[in-house]
Parts: sequence; C-alpha cells; structure tokens
Amino acid sequence: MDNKTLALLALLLPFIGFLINGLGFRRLPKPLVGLVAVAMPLASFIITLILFGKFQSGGSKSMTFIYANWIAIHDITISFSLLIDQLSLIMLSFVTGVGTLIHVYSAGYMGEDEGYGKFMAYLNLFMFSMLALIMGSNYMIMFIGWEGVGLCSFLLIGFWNKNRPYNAAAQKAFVMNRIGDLGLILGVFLIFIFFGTSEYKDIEAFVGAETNPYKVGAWQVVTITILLFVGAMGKSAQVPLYTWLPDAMAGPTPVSALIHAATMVTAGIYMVVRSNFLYSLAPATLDIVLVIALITALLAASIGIFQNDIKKVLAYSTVSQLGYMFMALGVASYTSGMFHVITHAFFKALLFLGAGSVIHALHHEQDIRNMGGLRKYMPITFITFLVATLAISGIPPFAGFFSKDEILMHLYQKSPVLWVLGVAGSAMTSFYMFRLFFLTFLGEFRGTEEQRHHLHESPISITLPLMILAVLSIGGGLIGIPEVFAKDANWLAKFTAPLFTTSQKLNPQLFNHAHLSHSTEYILMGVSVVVAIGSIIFAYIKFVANRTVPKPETEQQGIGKVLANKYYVDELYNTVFVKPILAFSRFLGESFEVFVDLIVEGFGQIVKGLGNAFRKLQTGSIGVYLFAIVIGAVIWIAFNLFIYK
Amino acid sequence: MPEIITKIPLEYYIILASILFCIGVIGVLTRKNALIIFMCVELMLNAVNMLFIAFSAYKGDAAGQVFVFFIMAVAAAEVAVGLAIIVMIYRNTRSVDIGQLNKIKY
Amino acid sequence: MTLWLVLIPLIASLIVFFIRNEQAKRIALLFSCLELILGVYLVAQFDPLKKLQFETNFSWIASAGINFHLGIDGIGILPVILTVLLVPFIILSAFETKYEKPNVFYGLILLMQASLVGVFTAQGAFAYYLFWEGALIPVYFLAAIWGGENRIRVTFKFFIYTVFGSLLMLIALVYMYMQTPGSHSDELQAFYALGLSKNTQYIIFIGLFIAFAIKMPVFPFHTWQPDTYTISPTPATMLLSGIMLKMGIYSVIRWLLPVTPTAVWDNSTIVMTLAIIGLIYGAIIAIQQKDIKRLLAYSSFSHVGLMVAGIFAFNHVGLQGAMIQMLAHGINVVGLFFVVDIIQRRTGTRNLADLGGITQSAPVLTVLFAIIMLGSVGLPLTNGFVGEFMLLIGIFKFSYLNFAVMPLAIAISVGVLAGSTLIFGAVYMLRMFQGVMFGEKTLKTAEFKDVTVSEALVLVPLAILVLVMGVAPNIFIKLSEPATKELLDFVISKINK
Amino acid sequence: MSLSENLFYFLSFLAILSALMVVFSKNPIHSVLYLIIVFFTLTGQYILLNAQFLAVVNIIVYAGAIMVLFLFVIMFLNLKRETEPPAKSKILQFAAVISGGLLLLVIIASLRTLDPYKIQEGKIKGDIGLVENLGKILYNDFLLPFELASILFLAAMVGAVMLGKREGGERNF
Amino acid sequence: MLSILLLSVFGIANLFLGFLKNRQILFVGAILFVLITFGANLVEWGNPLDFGASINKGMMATDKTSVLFTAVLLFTAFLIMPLSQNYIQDKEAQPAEYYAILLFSLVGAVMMVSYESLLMLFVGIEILSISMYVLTGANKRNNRSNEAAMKYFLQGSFATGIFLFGVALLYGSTGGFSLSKIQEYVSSTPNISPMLYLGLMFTLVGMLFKVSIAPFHFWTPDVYDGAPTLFTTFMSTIVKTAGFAALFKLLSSSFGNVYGYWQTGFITLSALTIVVGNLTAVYQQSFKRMMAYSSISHAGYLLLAVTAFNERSSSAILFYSLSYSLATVCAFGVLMLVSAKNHNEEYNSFNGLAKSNPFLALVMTIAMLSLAGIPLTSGFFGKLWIFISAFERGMYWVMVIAALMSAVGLYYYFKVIIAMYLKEPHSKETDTKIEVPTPYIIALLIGTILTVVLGLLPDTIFGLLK
Repeated sequence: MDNKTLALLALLLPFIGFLINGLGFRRLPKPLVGLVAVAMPLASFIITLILFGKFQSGGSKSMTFIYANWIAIHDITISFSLLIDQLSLIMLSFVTGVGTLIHVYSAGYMGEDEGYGKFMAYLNLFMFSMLALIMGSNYMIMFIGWEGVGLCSFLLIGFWNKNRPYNAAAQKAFVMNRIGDLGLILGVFLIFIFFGTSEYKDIEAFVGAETNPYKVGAWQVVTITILLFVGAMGKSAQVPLYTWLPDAMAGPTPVSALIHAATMVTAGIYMVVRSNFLYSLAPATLDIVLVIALITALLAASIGIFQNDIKKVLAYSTVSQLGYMFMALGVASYTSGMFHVITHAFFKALLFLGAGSVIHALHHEQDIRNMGGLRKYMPITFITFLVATLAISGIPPFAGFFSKDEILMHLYQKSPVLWVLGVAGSAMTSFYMFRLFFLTFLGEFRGTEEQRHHLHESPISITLPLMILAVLSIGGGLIGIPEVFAKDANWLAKFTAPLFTTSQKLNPQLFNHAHLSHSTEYILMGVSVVVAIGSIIFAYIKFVANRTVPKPETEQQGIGKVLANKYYVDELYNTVFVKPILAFSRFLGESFEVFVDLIVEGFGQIVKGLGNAFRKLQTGSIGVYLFAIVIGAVIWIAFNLFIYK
Repeated sequence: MPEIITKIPLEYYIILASILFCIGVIGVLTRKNALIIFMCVELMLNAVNMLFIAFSAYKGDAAGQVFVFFIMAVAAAEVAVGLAIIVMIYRNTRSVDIGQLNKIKY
Repeated sequence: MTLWLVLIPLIASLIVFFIRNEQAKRIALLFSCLELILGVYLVAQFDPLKKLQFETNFSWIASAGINFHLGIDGIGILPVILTVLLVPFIILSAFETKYEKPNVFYGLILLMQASLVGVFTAQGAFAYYLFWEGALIPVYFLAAIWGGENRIRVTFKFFIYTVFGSLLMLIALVYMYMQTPGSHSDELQAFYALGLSKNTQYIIFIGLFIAFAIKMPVFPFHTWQPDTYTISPTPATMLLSGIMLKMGIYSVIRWLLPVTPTAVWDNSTIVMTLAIIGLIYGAIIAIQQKDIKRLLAYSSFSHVGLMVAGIFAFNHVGLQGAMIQMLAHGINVVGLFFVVDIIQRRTGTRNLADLGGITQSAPVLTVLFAIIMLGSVGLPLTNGFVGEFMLLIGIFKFSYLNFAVMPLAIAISVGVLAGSTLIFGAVYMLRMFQGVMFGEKTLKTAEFKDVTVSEALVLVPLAILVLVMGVAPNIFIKLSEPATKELLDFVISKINK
Repeated sequence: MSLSENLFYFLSFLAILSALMVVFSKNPIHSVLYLIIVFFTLTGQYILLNAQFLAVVNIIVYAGAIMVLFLFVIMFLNLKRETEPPAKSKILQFAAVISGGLLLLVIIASLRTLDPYKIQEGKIKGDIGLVENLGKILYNDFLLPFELASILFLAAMVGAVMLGKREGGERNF
Repeated sequence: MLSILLLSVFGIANLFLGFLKNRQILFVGAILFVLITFGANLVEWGNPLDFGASINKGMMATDKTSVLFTAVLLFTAFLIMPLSQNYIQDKEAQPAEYYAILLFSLVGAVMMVSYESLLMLFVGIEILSISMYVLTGANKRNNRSNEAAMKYFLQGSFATGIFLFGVALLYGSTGGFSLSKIQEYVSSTPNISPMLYLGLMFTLVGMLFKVSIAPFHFWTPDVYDGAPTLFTTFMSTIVKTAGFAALFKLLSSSFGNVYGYWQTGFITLSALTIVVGNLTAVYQQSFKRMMAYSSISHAGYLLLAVTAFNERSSSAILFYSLSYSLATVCAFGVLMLVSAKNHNEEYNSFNGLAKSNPFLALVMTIAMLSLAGIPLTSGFFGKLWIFISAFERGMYWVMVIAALMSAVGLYYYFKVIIAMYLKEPHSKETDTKIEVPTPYIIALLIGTILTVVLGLLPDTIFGLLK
C-alpha cells in the first residue's frame, strides 16, 4: 500500500470502529465491542509507525495527499487532503499510542457500564477527529477535527446523561470551545483573504517567498495569529476560556485522561506550532501568548493547591501545564513546547488513569479527604502514580524534568523574571501534586468501612496501560536530552528542525538568544529541582508527618477561600455574561417582541380606529348624506376653480 | 325671434336658474318632510328646465326643448314612484319625517 | 418539461381532493415521489454551464405581452431540488398523525408544492407573483384549519402581513413592467436589461425588499413568524420554514439583486445590519424558549438573518453560501420539526420542563436527532457548516473590503457578531437537545417508543442528506456556481456602470 | 324698459320669492301652492322665450298633474302644519342655507369669466317652440329615446302600483 | 339595439305571464329571456344590425365596447335570475312585476353603456334608477326595506337634479348633447367656456353619485343593507357596471381633451373612496353591509381605471366589472341561502358552513379571494390591469394607497372565510345542511368556474378590446 492509502487508513480506521460500535452498540457482544474499539486505534498506531519509517527512509520530505475537493468555488478551494510531516508524525505517534492505551484501559474501566459500546464508539470518533485535526493539510481540515473533538468532548463529558449537572458541564465545554472556534475561523477567513488558500504548505511558501508583502510585525499577520490563538485559548483552556476544563471532569475518567489531558487540549499548541511561520512573523502575538500562558500557569497552579477533588486537582494541573507549553511557544521555543506536550501526555494520562483506578476502587469516591493509605491496597497504582507525580514535579530523570527544564531555560533566555515565575509555578505544581499523592496513598484510610472492605487493585486491563505509561513517563524524556548532558542528543529538536526553517529565515532574531553557558544551565536546573524537592518536603511535613486533612472548600478562610473558589471566576462569568444574556433573552422574548410587533399590531389598531371613525360618519340620516353630496360638490368645484382659474 | 332675447342677456337666465336651483338645494337640505324635499327636487328640475329653454331660445335650437320634454316625462314618472314610496312608508310608520328614517346606519 | 414539475402536484392535488378517506395520503405520497423522480431526472439532465433549461414558454396574456415562461437555471435548481425533495418527506412525516379531512390536508400540501415549484421556476413577473400568492393560500389553510391554540388570530396576522408585503411587491413588479421598452414585457430578462435610474431603483427596492423581508422574515418584520410556526400543524411548519422561507431568499437573489443593483449596493450595509441584528436577536430569544417548536422558530429566524447578510455581502462566496444554506437549512428544519412532532405526538407536550430522558428508551431517535441537530449547529462535515462557513466568509470579506476606515476592526466585529450564531446556536440547540433527550425520565416521557418504520423513513434519509451535503457539498455547489457567478458579475457590472 | 323686460324681472322676482316660500313655509299645503306659483311664473318665462308648447305642457303636466298629485297625497295623508315634523335645529338650517349659498357662489364664480353671449341673429327662429316643429324633431331625431321613455313609464307604473297596492290584511292608511 | 328591443318586449311579456297562476313558468321564462337577449346581443358583435338605423339617428352606438358591456350586464343578470327562486315560493312577493322591472331596468342599463347622446344617458339612468327605487322597497312590510327605498329615492332624485343641471350647462356651452357634438366643441374651441367646465362638474357629481364614489357614497351602505338581497345583488353589480361604463364613455368620447381638468379631482376621489370603503368595512358585523362598503371600495378601484384614462382603461373596467360581478353574485347567492336559514346576515351566521356545506363554502371562498384580488382568481387580474393602467399615468401614490387598502380589504373578506372554515356553529340548529336548489347550484357553479378560469386565462377578455 502506498503512503496515500496508509495515511487515509490511519485516519479512517477509528471512524470505521465508530461506525461499527455506534450502529450496533446494543447488539454487539461486549468482547467484540472492546476488540473493535481497541483494534482500530492500535491499527492506526501501527500504520503511524510504518509511515514514520517510510518518512524517515524517504528523506524526511513532507508529503501532502489530496483526496478530493470539499468546497470549491472560484476563489476558494478547500480539499480533503492530509499532510504527513515531522509534526504530524510526532503528534500521530503519541496520540495513537496513548490513545490505544487509554482504549485498553477504558475497556476495563467502563466494562460494566450499560453504555459501554456507545462509550467506545465515542472514543473512536474522538480518535478520528483528533487524527483529522493533526493530519489535515489545511486549516479547514484541521477545523473539522477541531470541532469534531469538541463534539466528542461534549458527548463524553455528558456521557452519563441522566445527570443534569454533567450535561451542563458538557454544554459549557462545547460552548466555550465554540467561542474559541469562532476566533479560529475568523483567523482562517483572514488567511483566505490575505493568502488565498488555507493550505499550510502554500502559506508557508507564500510567506517564505521573496515577494512576501507581510514583513515581521505586519498587522495583518498579527491579527491572524491573535485570532488563531483565541481558538487555541478555547481548546487548550487558557485564560480566560479555561473554566470548562475543570468542569469537564464530569466525564468518565478515561475521557479526562485522553481528551482533557493528553490529546485534545494540546490541539492549541499543535495549531500554534503548525502556524509557527505566521507566529514568528508576529512577535507581538507571541508576547500576548506568553503573558496569557504565564497567567494561566500560575492561576491554575494556585487554584490546584486548594482543591480536594482528585480529578479537579489534576484538571487544574493540566491547565497549568498547558500554560507552560504556551509559555514555551511565547518565547518561540516551539520544540520545547512540543516536547512538553509529549511528556505531559504520558504522565498526565498516567495520573488520570491512576486516579481513575483509585476512583474505580473506591466506587466513585473522588474526594481526597476521604482517601488515604491506598498504598497497601493498590500497589501498582501507587507506584505508577508516584512515577507520574515525580515526572510532573520535574524531578530528574523523569520525563517532565527534561521538558519543563527546557522551557524554563528558554524563559530565562527571554528574561530572568519569567524564569522566577516559572519556577514558582513549578514549586506550586510539585506541592499540590504531592499533596494529592500523600493524601491519597499515604497515611490512614479515611473512607467508610464499606469502601475499605471493597478496596482492591484494579484488573490488568487497567493496570497494564498504567505500567506502560509509567515506563514512558520515566523514559519519555530521552527524546529531548538537553545539550548540556550530551552533545547532539536532542533528537526531537533535530527531527523537528525543518519545520522551523521558514520561521528562522523570516525572523532570525527571534531565535537568536544569548547563548547560556553550561554552568548557568546547571545552576538553573539545580535551583528548579531544589525548589521542587523543597515543596515536596513541605507537603510531606504537612500532610504525612502532621497528618493534616484539608478543610472542605467551603470552610476555607482568607486567601484560601478565594483559591478554593477558583478566584470566583465562574461566578464572575455568570454575573457578567451568562445572567445578563439570559435576562436580555427574557427581555427580548417577553417585552421587546411585543414592542416590535407594534409595527403590525399598531397598523391594525390604526385601521380599526379609522374604520370605527368612518363608520360613525354613516349616521343613517338622509339629511347628513345630502349635506355630504352638496358640500363634496362645492369643495370639488371650488378646488377646480382655484386650480384652473 | 322673440323680443326678450334682445333685451335680456342670457346670463340673467342662467343666474335665475342657478338661484332657483340653489333654493331647491337649500330646501332639500333644510326640510325634514319627505314630501317637501321631493317638491324641492321638483323645483330644482324646473330650474333646469328653465335653463334648457333659455339656451334653446338663445341658440335657436329646438333640441333643448325636447330635452325639457323628456325631463318633464321623467319627473312625472319619478313623482309616481316617489309618492308611492312615501305612501308606503306612511302606512308603516305613520310619518313622513325623514328624521325618523335612521334605523339603518353605521 | 418544467411545466410538468408544476402540473404533477397540481393534478395530484385535484385528485387527492376527491379521495375522501385515508387513502388520500398514500396517493399524495405517490405523486410527490413521482415528482421527486422527475426532479431527479431533471437534475441529472441539468447542465450547470448552460443558462435556462427545460423551458416552457407560451403566450399567456398576449394583449399585454405577458408569457407563461417557466424554466430552470443555476439559481433556481437548488430551491427546486429542495422542494421536490422535501415534500415527500413532509407528506410521509404526517402519516402517523391522524388529520381530519385528510384529502384536503394532503391536497393543500400538493397545491403548495405546485406553487412553490412555480415560484422557483417562473421567468415572468406575473407568473411569479401568481405562484407567490398561490403558495400562501394553501399554507394559510393548513395552518388555520389544523393549527393549535389561538390559530385564527395568529394565522390571520400572518396572512395579512405577508399579503401586505406581496402587494408592495406587486406594485414594484408592475412598475418595472411599465419600465420595459416597447409594448412591455414581464420577462425576467427584460427586467434585468432595464437601466433604471437610482431613484427608481430605490423605490423598487423598497417595495420588493419589504415583501421579501416579511416572507423570510428579516428583523423587524418577523413578529408573525414564531407564533405561526408554533401553532401550525407540523407539516405546515415544515413547509413554512423548510421551503416557503426560501422563497424570500431566492427572490432576493433572483429579483432584487440584478434589477436594483445600485439600490441594493447602497443599502447593503443597512440590510446587513438588520440581518445581523435579527440573527443575534433570534438566537438570544431562542436561548430561553420553553416550547421547543418556538425555539426552533426563533432559530430558523436567526439562520435566515445569516443568509440574508450573506446575499447582501455582494461576493461570490456569500451568494453561493446562501444558495447552499437554503438547501441545508430546509433539510435541517424539516428534520428538527419532525422530531418535535414525534415527541409531541408521544408525550403530548413540547414544553422542555416536561421532557427529558428520551434517549434511554429511544436511542435511534437520539442519534438521528443528534445528527440533524448538529447540522443545524453547523458542525463541520454536516450541511449546516458548509453554508454557514461560506456565508460567514462572505460577510467577513464584504465588511473587510467595503469600509475605508479601520476595515479589519470592522470586519472582525462584524465577523464576531455574525459568527455569534455559531455560539448561540450551540447554546440553544444543545440546551434543547439535552433538555429533551437527556436527564431523568419525566412522567410524560416514561413510556416512549423509539421511531417507527415510517418515521425512520423520513429521518434516516434526512440525516444521511445532512452528512452527504456536509461531506460532498460540491455536488450542489457545482450545480449553481456558474449561475451565481454570472449573476454576480452582471450585478457588479451594472453597479459600476 | 319694454314690457317683456318688465315682465321678466317681475316673473323672476316672483319665482324666487315663491321658491323661498316653498322652502320656508311651515304648512305643506302652502308649500305646494307656492310651488304652483313658481311653475306659473316659469310658464310665463317660457312664453316670453317663445316656447309655447312647453309652456302649455308645463301647466298641464306640472301644475295640473304633478302638483295635484302632491296635493292629493298631502290630503290623503292628512298632513298639516301640526303634523309637520319638528324643524331641523337652527344650526343645521343655517348650515343648509350656507351650503346652498356656497353652491350658488361657486356657480356664479365659475361663470364669472363667462364671455357675454352673442346672439347669432340669422340663426334664431321664433317658431322652434311650436308643436309642429318640436314634433318633427321628436319623431325624427329623438324617436328612440321617445319610445324608450315608454319603458320608463311602464316601469314606473308597474312599480308605483306594486308599491302602492294594498295587500290583503293591510290597513288603508 | 337588438337587446334593447328584446328586453322591452320580454319585459312586457313577463307582465302578461304574470296572469298565469304558475309562477315556475315565470321564473324559467325570465331566465330564458335574459339568455336569449344575451345571445342576440352577441350577434351584433362586429356587425351591428342596420334595421335600427332608421330609428337610431345617432342616439346609440353598437360598437364592440358597448356590445361587450351589454354582454357583461346580461350575463350578470343571467346569473342573478336563478337566485330569485325563493320569490317564487314567497306568497307576498309579486314575481311577475319583479321580473318585468328587472328586465326594464336592464333596458336602462344597456342604454347607459351604449348611449351616444346625453339624453339617452339620462333616460337610461332614470329607467335604471326608478326600477331600483321600486325594487329596493319591494319588501313592503319591512321597515328597513322602506327606509332604504326612501333614502335611495330622495338622494337619487336629488342627484338627478344635479346631473341635469350639469347637462343643461353642457348644452348651453356646446349647443348640443350628443357626445360627438360635445367632443367637437371641446376639441375645436380654443377658449372653452367656463360653463362647460361647470356643467361637466355637475354632470360628474350626478354620475359619481350613481356609482357611489365618496363623498357621494353615503346612500350605498344603507340602501344595500335595507334592500332585499336579490336586488342588492342587482344593484351592486349591474348598476355599478353600467354606471362606470357610462362614466368612462362620457369622459373618453367627449372630455378627453380636458383630461387635466377632471383628473386631479378624480385621483383624490378614488383614493378617498378606496380608503373610506375599505376602512369602514373593517368594522362591520353584518356581511351584507360589509359587501356594501366593499362595493364602495371597488368603485374606488374602478374610478382609478377611469382616471388612468388610457387605452387599457376600458378593458380594465370591463374586466374588473365582470370579475367583481361574478364574485359578488356568488357571494350574495350564498348569503341568501345562509340568511334564509339562519335569519341573520352577520358574519357569524356563516360559522361552520364549511362542515355542513362545503360547496357553498368553497364558492364563497373563491368569491372572497376574487374580491380581495388574490391571484388565480379573476379579481387579481382586474386589480392588476387597473394598477397597470394607473401606472401608465404615473399615479404612484394612489397606487400605494390602493395596495395598502387591498391588504385591509383582505382583513374583512377573510373574516367570512375564517367563520366558515375555522369557527364552530353556534347551535345545533344552524349546523344542519342547507338545501341548495338546482338553479342556485348552476348559477354559483358558473360564477365560480368563470372566476377561476378568468383568473388563469384573463386574455379571453382582455384580448377582446385590444
């Protein structure tokens, strides 16, 4: 099979899986459902590997496959076409890889749910959308995937649809995503207007050419990139559009792992990296990205400290980590952003799956205050969770250390202040992550007797993915070993370098940093590791040694209260946007419509009024009628007399 | 040729006829007795006759007089019908007051 | 050939009127399918690159130079497809409900179809007007006789209001007819050839636009619409929103743009403002509606705003987008209203508060509903997206290219406002979907049967169409593209003159 | 002033006066009588204008037949001053007079610009009003309307009989 | 010419038929007479019979226009005659007289559409009017009928006076009263005498009164309302058609050259009439009275056609009168049946008619649609033709008023349709089916079918006067 068919297959197989399970989910036997659902992403993963091999052997040239025209009118042509290059391959590999693992996990996790087949079908549909997002060769195909993953997110968050609050969360996610999508599509419109196409490669060629009218800082490009970034804000949960992500934890845990941690939420980063040639042309946008990312990272991290719901903590940590990734992009360090995306996918998926395992064991108990001491009961979960926690906290040699460190280093290159803030966030991260870890796995069990009675390690289909992901969380960093440790060992940077050649050509000084000496780098690394370890120790003292159990969110005081209530952002949005719109809707629907209706009703009333008035003229008296004749005649004659002398 | 047309201008006849006509109109408008109103209509018709005959005489054209003849005939027919209607109404309402004929209105 | 498209339903309606039992509906369905077959045949024969095809042309009122001229071209083909396609579904959708006097009911539907096809194929002003009004009477009776609460008042208002508009249109048409040279002609092409002065164009524009604006409806001429949609029996609602609404949009493209280009150009900003106000207005009101039919009515109103704005964007994408969206919106609303009908028939209510949990007993319905709903929300790979995308980009382009001051800022503001339909659409449609299908079962939804065969026969093809049009919109774009391009070039050349 | 002139002025004055009396007298019988005077004055005018035949017809048809019919009906219905309907309010009467006056005013005003009529001497013959002359015209040029007038009479006759006829059980008066 | 003779003879014959005790013969005879006359009239289409020339002497024209208008009048009469069936059964009615007077009045009407001399016009108007005075009061015991007759008679004779005064002045200024003579004077005299203008005004006031143009329309609603419905039908169709034909004939054959003089007034009057007629009709409870006001508004539209005054006007008036007559006959026909059963002429007596008598409801619906000017009925093309001819004259703002008022018209016409189709009958009693006599069925069917056919193929009529 040639590459074109392979690429299409990689994309379509999950969709076929979706169709099979979706159309037959009530009739197919459960094992078959699981088999189909797992086999499809697995096949995609294998095809990805094949493609990877072919790509490498074929001289690493990017490949565009056009299958058909989608929308074609004379000045706008959009085709169904896929692009295979370094970026899509990397994304593909970990999306299909992690995706397969999570499918396996889900087969175990959701096995008893009555909507099992439906769930697996949705997951497959999500895989398809995500692949379309990654593989599309133009912004419109990406947009298909972009909206598709939003839909799947909606469907999966509200998977237990009997529960109205879950539905509300699903709707919130979809709507917030749509707000971002609107920005994105407006950006795409501008791309159409300025470049006449939406194909990445064509645009890249356009801006890379000598004739390119848009120089660095061109307002057109700045506008485009800002609009695109709005899309990224929605999808990747950046301030101010991040509030849906914590609520999205209403969905089943594998969903949180797959969609709301590992893959979908990183679409924004993918999109920015994909458009790097545009972003490099717009340093102003990059600064905006940086600021927003920084705010997001710190805000989410600080909120995470006071959350008691295991998934909520992880959710805020996701938001915060996404902030880190965008920070990397903000300083034009696209590779390190991607790097963190990958490592984050590993360890965050692991964390969520571990959390899922815990929740599974505790029968849907999610409050960490009611956990504790699970180490004895669930050893595999415990160990893998510890690995992931260490990874996210940036403790060497776990994967997170390498990627996060690279980002911090680039921040330092930009400005030491940024680095300080980054490290502060990192400290918070390790604190709340270990707070979570300690409260869950160490100490005494604080749940009910019944729960304790049922505690058990999860089955193999759940623990296997945990173990694989744990391995990846440990070793994942190897793809991007920094220069300091080994010369030319940063495979990722080397591999992705061709993606950024245009950017570097267009705006060289964006990439021209003062070179850091090795000693500085060591110091920076050391400090961040020390800070992380420090906060771990602090957490240990507080939650293990002192056996503190956090207060419920509602009883927090002072700053804690603000943080526990997530800075009241939801309330703020409610007051500023939701409630006024609802009130306005009621006003329009109930009062203003009546007013508008006056155009018609008023006319009717006038007609009726006049009709009544004229009716009164018809008095029934002959005398009056005769008068009318005479006076009418007199007026008419007099009128003509005046006009015609 | 009648002597009068050399002495009296045609305009005098027109004015006379107009005055009579307007008196007839005033009568129609002021009175409430159906019969009187009808009589005033006859007065108007007579003014018209007057006018026709004057024109006929001053122009030396007999056609105008023929028209008057027709007007008289029609007037007679109208009177017959009109009086029949008045009588019919009187039978039912014992009144010739048109002021009472306002049951059909609006 | 085109004449048969009008005659088949006309004859069918006469036949159906005389069949005074339940058989009427089967005969009606049969004939509408026959019409569909003819329609499909014509579409297959249709050559987008040629101008008018399958013409029927005979002298009608010779003393006034008026011909009865029908024909299909690239502008008319999509609405014709829509009409012949939807009516069988609409008839089928009524099968499960028992209507009093079925012969009249189905006869009126067919009569309506004949008129609608006539409107979309008429090439002369008076034949067009004849069909235009001819479409109104049947739907009025459908709504008024079989309608719900308050039907007399509501339908009467609808009727008077729309006729008021069409009278203005009649005056404008007569006025144009009088402007044609020689012994006058009411041919569309003769109207196109007119070189009207600016003032004349303004007068005609006002007359025509108000008529179309009431029909579509455009804010603030819409107040008849939510009530009428709500009280009408569902097949009538489908006809109203699925096809009749497109009469207005089609007419704007066909009769307003090329005849009064300068006036349209000068007023495009105003109209677009009204349209965008309407689309936001309708969407915002839809958010809080409790009655799902009413919610859909407002959503329909909101969508129309986008289409109108797209037409007045004066560019190819926008115009073509409106054409596609006409088709897409027709399919979507018919599907959605049918779902509402099914729900109402089973539960006896349309109130969101009384509904919920239907998905638990009706998974198939849920899936079909979801697909059509997503089409309406404009998810990529559904039909709604293609149209909305083209419309939005058209509007965006227009506002970017036509403002001297801060074009980009204005374009983005306009884009955000018009694009808010994506957001609000998601809000109210999802709210409705979740409210109806999800949550715990209520008293009224406790016993809910999944779709029956005849219902599936309607919903499944519609859902498939939603997807097919989303994946392969080019089939439809190709049909009308050369014609819209030519029309637009013609209009622009006239403006520049 | 010649006799005919004097006669014209006298007859005109009398006609206007009697016409006013027709309008303003309270007793219907008086009105009828005044109207007859008007007819007689007009007959005088006709004679002055050499319309001898019409003068005779006027007396016979109008004063003789029509007015007698009126009188007859008045007697028949026993209408007198007391049965006279209450007069219209003063304002209405005033308004009626005003509007009648206005009518006269516009007539006169319209004719203000009328050129004085010039008599074409040779054309005018004095015998046009004679029976023979009129008869010739009537039975030649106006034969059709003359015949059709019979239809008018027939219709009026049938109608009058139909309306005036006493139905069974109906009181006479 | 032929039709006048036949009608006169038949009228007298009908009086004699009255001596027979069998009223059915009378009924059939009357219908036959009208039908024969109708056929005879068509014989004269294109080739006027020359036997009339010896007595005609330029008093009457037998051109295409007059033949067509005569045909319309006779056809309308033919449709109305069958509706008189209930008088055959009514003991108190005097059908022989009714039919005779109707036939005589048709003579007057025919004279009005084919006159060539104002004398003929005058006699024609009077024949028609006197017949109508009588027929209005035909229901002798009914006070409303009496009152209507009196109102009609007093105002009608007053208007006749005004009309005659005008004719006298015309005679004075032009020296004749044949249309050709007046035309000659108007077109050849450089300084038209002010007397002519004044005479024209008075003449027109008299004629506008007959066709009920505001502000001379006040008699119309009361008289239509009070008169027996059969004769209301006759009045609102035949009198109106004849009146407008006469008016247009007068203006077109004699006063075309002074168009400017009367045009402005006519525009105003037609606008006023349309507004008053339509708006007042909105408030009515009684269907019959509504029809009276609607007839006023239709007079306004017809006057627009007259005002437009171009080659299209005459066919516009012809077509409009025909379609209006057809619809009106149908509407009144149904009303007569319904009111005979419900003893009520209000809208609500139509409630639920569609259920009990779908045929009558359909006839009424089509009639109303035609009156409202909805396409696919002849009323639409009537209005359209008037609009077109008015547009040729550039009377734009009146057009807008006319169109707006058409929308208002829709309101009251549709109230009947709503009552028939959408409302429930008040009581069981009114819910029963109405027996429709065969003559009614025939007349209503012909009227309805023609309305629709003319709505589809208007050129059958338009083409005739091309």
